[in-house]
Amino acid sequence: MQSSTFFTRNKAYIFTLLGLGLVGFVFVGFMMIMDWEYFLKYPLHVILTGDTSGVLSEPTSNYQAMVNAAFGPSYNSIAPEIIRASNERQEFIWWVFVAEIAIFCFMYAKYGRKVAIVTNPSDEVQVFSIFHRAVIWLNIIVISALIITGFNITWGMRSGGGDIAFFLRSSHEMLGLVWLPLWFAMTLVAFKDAKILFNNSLSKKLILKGSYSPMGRIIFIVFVIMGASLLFSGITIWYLHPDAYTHSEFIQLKRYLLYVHFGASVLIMFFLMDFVYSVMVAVKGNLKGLITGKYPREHLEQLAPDVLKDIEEKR
Amino acid sequence: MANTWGYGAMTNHLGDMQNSKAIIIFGANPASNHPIAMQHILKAKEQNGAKIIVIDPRYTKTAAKSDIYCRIRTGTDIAFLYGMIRLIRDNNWYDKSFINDRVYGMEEIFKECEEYTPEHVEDITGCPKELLIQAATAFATAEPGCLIWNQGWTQHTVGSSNTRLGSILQLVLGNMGKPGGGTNILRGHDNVQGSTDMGCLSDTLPGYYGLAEGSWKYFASQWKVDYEWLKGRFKSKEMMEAKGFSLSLWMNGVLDEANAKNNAGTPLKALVCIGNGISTITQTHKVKEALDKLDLVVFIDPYVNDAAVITTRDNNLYLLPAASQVECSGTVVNTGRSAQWRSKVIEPLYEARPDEEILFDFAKRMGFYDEFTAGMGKGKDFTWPEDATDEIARSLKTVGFQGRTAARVKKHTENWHLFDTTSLKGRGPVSKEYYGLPWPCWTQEHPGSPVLYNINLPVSQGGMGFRTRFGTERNGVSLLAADGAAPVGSRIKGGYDEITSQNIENLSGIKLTDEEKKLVEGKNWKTDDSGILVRNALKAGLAPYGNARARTIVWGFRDEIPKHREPLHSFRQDLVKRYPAVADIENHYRTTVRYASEQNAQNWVADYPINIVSGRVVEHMGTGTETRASKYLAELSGEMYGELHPELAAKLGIRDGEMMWVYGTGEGKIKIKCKYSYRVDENSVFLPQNFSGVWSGESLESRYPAGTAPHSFGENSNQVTSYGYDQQTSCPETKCSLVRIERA
Amino acid sequence: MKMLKSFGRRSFLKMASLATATTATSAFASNSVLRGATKDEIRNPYPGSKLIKTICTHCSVGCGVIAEVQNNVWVRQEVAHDHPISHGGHCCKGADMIDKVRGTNRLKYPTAKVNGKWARLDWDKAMSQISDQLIGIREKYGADAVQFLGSAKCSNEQAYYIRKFAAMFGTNNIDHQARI
Amino acid sequence: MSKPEYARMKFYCDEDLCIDCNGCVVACKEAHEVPVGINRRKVVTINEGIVGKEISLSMACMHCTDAPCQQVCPVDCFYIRVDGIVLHDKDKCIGCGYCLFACPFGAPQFPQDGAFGIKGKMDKCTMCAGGPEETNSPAEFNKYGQNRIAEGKVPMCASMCSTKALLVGDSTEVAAIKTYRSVAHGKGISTQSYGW
Repeated sequence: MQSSTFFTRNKAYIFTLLGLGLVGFVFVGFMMIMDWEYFLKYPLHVILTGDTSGVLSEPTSNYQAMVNAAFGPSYNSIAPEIIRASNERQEFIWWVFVAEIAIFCFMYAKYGRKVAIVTNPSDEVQVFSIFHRAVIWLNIIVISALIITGFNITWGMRSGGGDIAFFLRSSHEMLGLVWLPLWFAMTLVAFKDAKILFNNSLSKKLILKGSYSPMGRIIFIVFVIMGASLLFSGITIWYLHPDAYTHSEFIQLKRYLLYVHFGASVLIMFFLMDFVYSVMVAVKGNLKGLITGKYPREHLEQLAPDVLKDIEEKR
Repeated sequence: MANTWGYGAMTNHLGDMQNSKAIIIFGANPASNHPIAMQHILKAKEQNGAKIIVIDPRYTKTAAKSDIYCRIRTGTDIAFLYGMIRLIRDNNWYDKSFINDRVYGMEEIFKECEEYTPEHVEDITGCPKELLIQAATAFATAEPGCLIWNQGWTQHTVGSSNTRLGSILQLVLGNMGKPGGGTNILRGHDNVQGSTDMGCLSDTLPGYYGLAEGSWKYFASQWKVDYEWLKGRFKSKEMMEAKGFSLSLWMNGVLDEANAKNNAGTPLKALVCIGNGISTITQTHKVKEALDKLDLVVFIDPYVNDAAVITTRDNNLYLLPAASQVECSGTVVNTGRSAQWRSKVIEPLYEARPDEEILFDFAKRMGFYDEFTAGMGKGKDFTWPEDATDEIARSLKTVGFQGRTAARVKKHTENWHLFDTTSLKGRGPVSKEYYGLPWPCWTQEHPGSPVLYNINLPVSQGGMGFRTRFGTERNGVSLLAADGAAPVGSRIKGGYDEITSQNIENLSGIKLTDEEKKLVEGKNWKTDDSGILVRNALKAGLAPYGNARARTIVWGFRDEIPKHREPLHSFRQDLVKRYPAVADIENHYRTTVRYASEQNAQNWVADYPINIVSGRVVEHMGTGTETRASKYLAELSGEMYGELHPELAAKLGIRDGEMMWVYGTGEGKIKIKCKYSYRVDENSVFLPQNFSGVWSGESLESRYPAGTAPHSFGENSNQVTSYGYDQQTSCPETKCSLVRIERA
Repeated sequence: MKMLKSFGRRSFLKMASLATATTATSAFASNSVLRGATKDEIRNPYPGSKLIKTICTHCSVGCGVIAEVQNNVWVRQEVAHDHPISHGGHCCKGADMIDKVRGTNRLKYPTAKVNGKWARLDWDKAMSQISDQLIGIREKYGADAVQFLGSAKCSNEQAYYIRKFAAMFGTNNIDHQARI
Repeated sequence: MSKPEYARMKFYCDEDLCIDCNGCVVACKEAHEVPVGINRRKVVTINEGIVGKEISLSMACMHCTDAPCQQVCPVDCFYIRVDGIVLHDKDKCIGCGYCLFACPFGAPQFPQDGAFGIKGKMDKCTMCAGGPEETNSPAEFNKYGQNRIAEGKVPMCASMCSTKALLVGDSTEVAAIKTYRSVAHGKGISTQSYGW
């Protein structure tokens, strides 16, 4: 009984972990050529010693020392994966999203959309303040732009390069910078679990109403962690501007971070699509709510009682 | 150098180093300062199997290519050399017949070297005796071996002794006068050999004629002016024949009124500086004071001279834009004595004018333009620079410039593809001539002399013995070469005096006609405009300057034979007593210079415990006025630094990349970046000397006239180099200094 | 999987393999057959330019420099492969010779400091001001009150005339960089 | 099947001879008027100052046969000439920097010229062979520098190498020179100069 409730309560987490574990296992075990030991040791080395050069052990030969100094060490650890990642992205990553969309189509066909029965449309409740809406919509716009400009890079083959692609590429960096405060605001605003810890007027005002379902919490956590990784890796790569003389000291860090950037972008996009599906497609009425900030009371009563409860409590 | 065997110049040439079997690079860093010389050195190493021995306080880029590297303390070169000579003597490696035939006074040297046992040398220099023995063995047993040095030897209080002893080492081994041997001094600037030959010096007229009355008379006739007029230009005949202030000491003529008595009773009031980076000499803060005090300062440079921004004077400071070297033409002489024609590439840019036009203009305004240009012999319709080249060729007989006319030098440079590298020999239209007519080039037909003092060639093909310059005998011992030691084809098989009108018939066996006799009456080979003496000497296979012995003893010098003397600011105070500096010298280039009193003034090393090793970086030249103005070079080497051994830095608590204050024994101090490096030893700091534009932590960038600031700035290392000048030549001591370093 | 293999083979021995890597040369080479260069492909970028042989101005080695000049503009520094001393070699300073005319921070016109400010002068004014002062100092203190400093960076002819100038000015206070 | 024998252009730097004079670096920059901050070529020194162990080496694009930059470029701007010179098309380049991540030698360079330090279009050693523009046209010069190969001249860096450490040319020729140098070691001076 106990275990059964545990399972049902945490079904979403367990399935997500299992799914990620399975995909990760297949990915790491069969589809990658990265030196994982190096991949794990390297960040520890950077954190402990502050040395980004990637030379984890003293060179044993003159030749090795020269390679380290001239080109950066351990090319075989990360670089081939970078080469392959971008190669394969061009050809295969497409299918990841196709598959996800296929799943959504299946779910839509099976479960359809949830629709609230609204009898009194004029009885509306203010759910999102202007600030909330601004943060949410700006995030939506900037993330979409980031996705477009990001894919402009990895799928450059389709555009064939040129000035437009160059402009989009350089805006990716700018947009990333713009997204930094937005991501931070979103992280604050959507930290619904914080209400367990603090329950003061400020947190009530700032944080979105309601509480998380397990899946929602997973998406939130992914958004926060992957967003942080994306921002950190992206801005660091950008900041560590290539320079011939410092190349060997930083190139391994840059390769590492580029890998993190790739990985994080895939994960965050996967879960964001999930989120978009669950908010926009699976439930009707959210789009209007996000624009006006108001929902009919009956909608909330039927589909989001936690939000209503929150709002009521505040009063 | 000149006082050992006649001429002070690189005896062989760059390509000739390929013939060596062992090369000592002592106090030089060609990899940074003369990278193209390294081409020849490395070729000798690789293809000729030459051993490269580098002796230097710092593990330089040159040392990185060496077979044997000896790290010595700065200023102990003489001890090391004596150590080598002692080993050579004890092992009988010396060339007995060479010493017997062509050298005077070697016994004294062999006596002096007695105390320099390997253990003692190790104590003085800090170089392990095993390395000394290895180096001496490798060099002495190689046939032939050449010795390369540079400012690492000359810029010392005992710089002149260093160079003399280097020459003596080559004499001991009989390496002189043969391809692949010799003493190869890598000179600094592009035309330093030429400018020195031209006598841009305070102690001599052009061609090393000296300042005696006869020399002035000779030059008055060459310049086609009246001797009395020329004498009238000077304050007095005494001042005319007295050495002037040297580059390293002139500021004392401004600052120290006591020196006025040596300078016709007047302190210096004006400075006219033509293309000279005066901040590269020691004690730059004194230079600044002097510049501030003068009435008039004129800089004539293509770039803004950094001294112009160092000084804080407000008026009477003029900067005249000179055309750069590529905007005017003329001959330049490289370190191997080869003349090359530097053609004008483009017309002068902006409002720049070539140096000579500025000088002509000054001469016009001061009323001696006609006299100034009379020497070219064409009146007002001369062609610059060809006529001046020919004038020089006519005048400079001592160094054999007679053959170096504009037409011949141009022909060589235009046909440079026809010359061989290792021998400099030409082909086709320039066959039998050597590239650039390395002096002495006695006549218009003479091919030039790529290897000095080579007696295996006839004089007419570039052979010669040592110069008879110091008389023919001393204390009853002949100074002339022994029988059998004369250039091939010489009529006289032994030594002989320099050629004069008296001995020409006797020596050459050629009877002069009465007419000829009249022409050469009272003349000698140095002053004979008709060329008869030189021509006839060559016909008989005689070198015009005679054939003598090289001497190891220089009478009249403060050290008759080279002696080790501890630097004025010695790191080893315990050795000072045993090897003290010479007594103070009055009127040394019109200045009183302190030696012993400076050395004993205090226990320097107690307050200033770190030794300076100074040098250049490959990207910059001199003060870097030209090179720091280049954006690419400034990018490669953009800031001043001091190389510290990590151990020493750790003791001082300075991290890599942090700023530190360096205090000199004078008043100067500089704030520079610390760079960890294993190139220097644990007691030293390496300071590159190519920076300027920052003054004790304060940037001078804003003081440049608009749009003329260079791309990189740095502290000038010579603010902290110590007091000290060569005891003969007053060359500044930039190499042995002590400093104190503190974290900034 | 094919891709994996190709990366596995990709060792770091690029440097060492340079001399021997003559295999697999045309893996990426196109299939086009050799052909002669078209006229367009070999055209001279600087038509009508002439080559001037000159000498590097930095150190005393005396490396050869070939300057390609078009309409009195130094357009390109060429390589003096056949120079007997340098064989075309240059250090970074010599390779940068052309910067003497490309650099923009040369001193462009006579300049003087007047009351602490830099002021532009014309040549005539500058020369007359300086010579008047030099003559004045010469008369008042004697010629030995002037120090001349020559240069080891100018040509023989210039150096000779600088020495001559000092002599005719009436002083031996003339020196340059070389001392021994 | 017989294929025509193409030259395979290669750089080779002899670490026994390289003295870290940076001549190649500046020669390259002056020849192509490369902006400050872009180093198509660089000299690295290892074990600096450690007696007997110091080595210098001049590095640039090594013009790999299976160039990883070409494999990763998302817009396929690289092309490899028949003689093995790896070139790229700046009109296509979007400045993403993947080539830099992939390159084992650190050859690709990115000018930091835009606002906020935006990476410009990639620039790298062309072995003095220009780019896809009309040969020796001003457009080609502005983007890629001189096209000395088309003029029949040796690339600037190698020809100005002070000690002739840096060699360039058909790989078999370069190998022959290096072999000669090793074999002729200590046998006396027999050639006029090094490496020509």
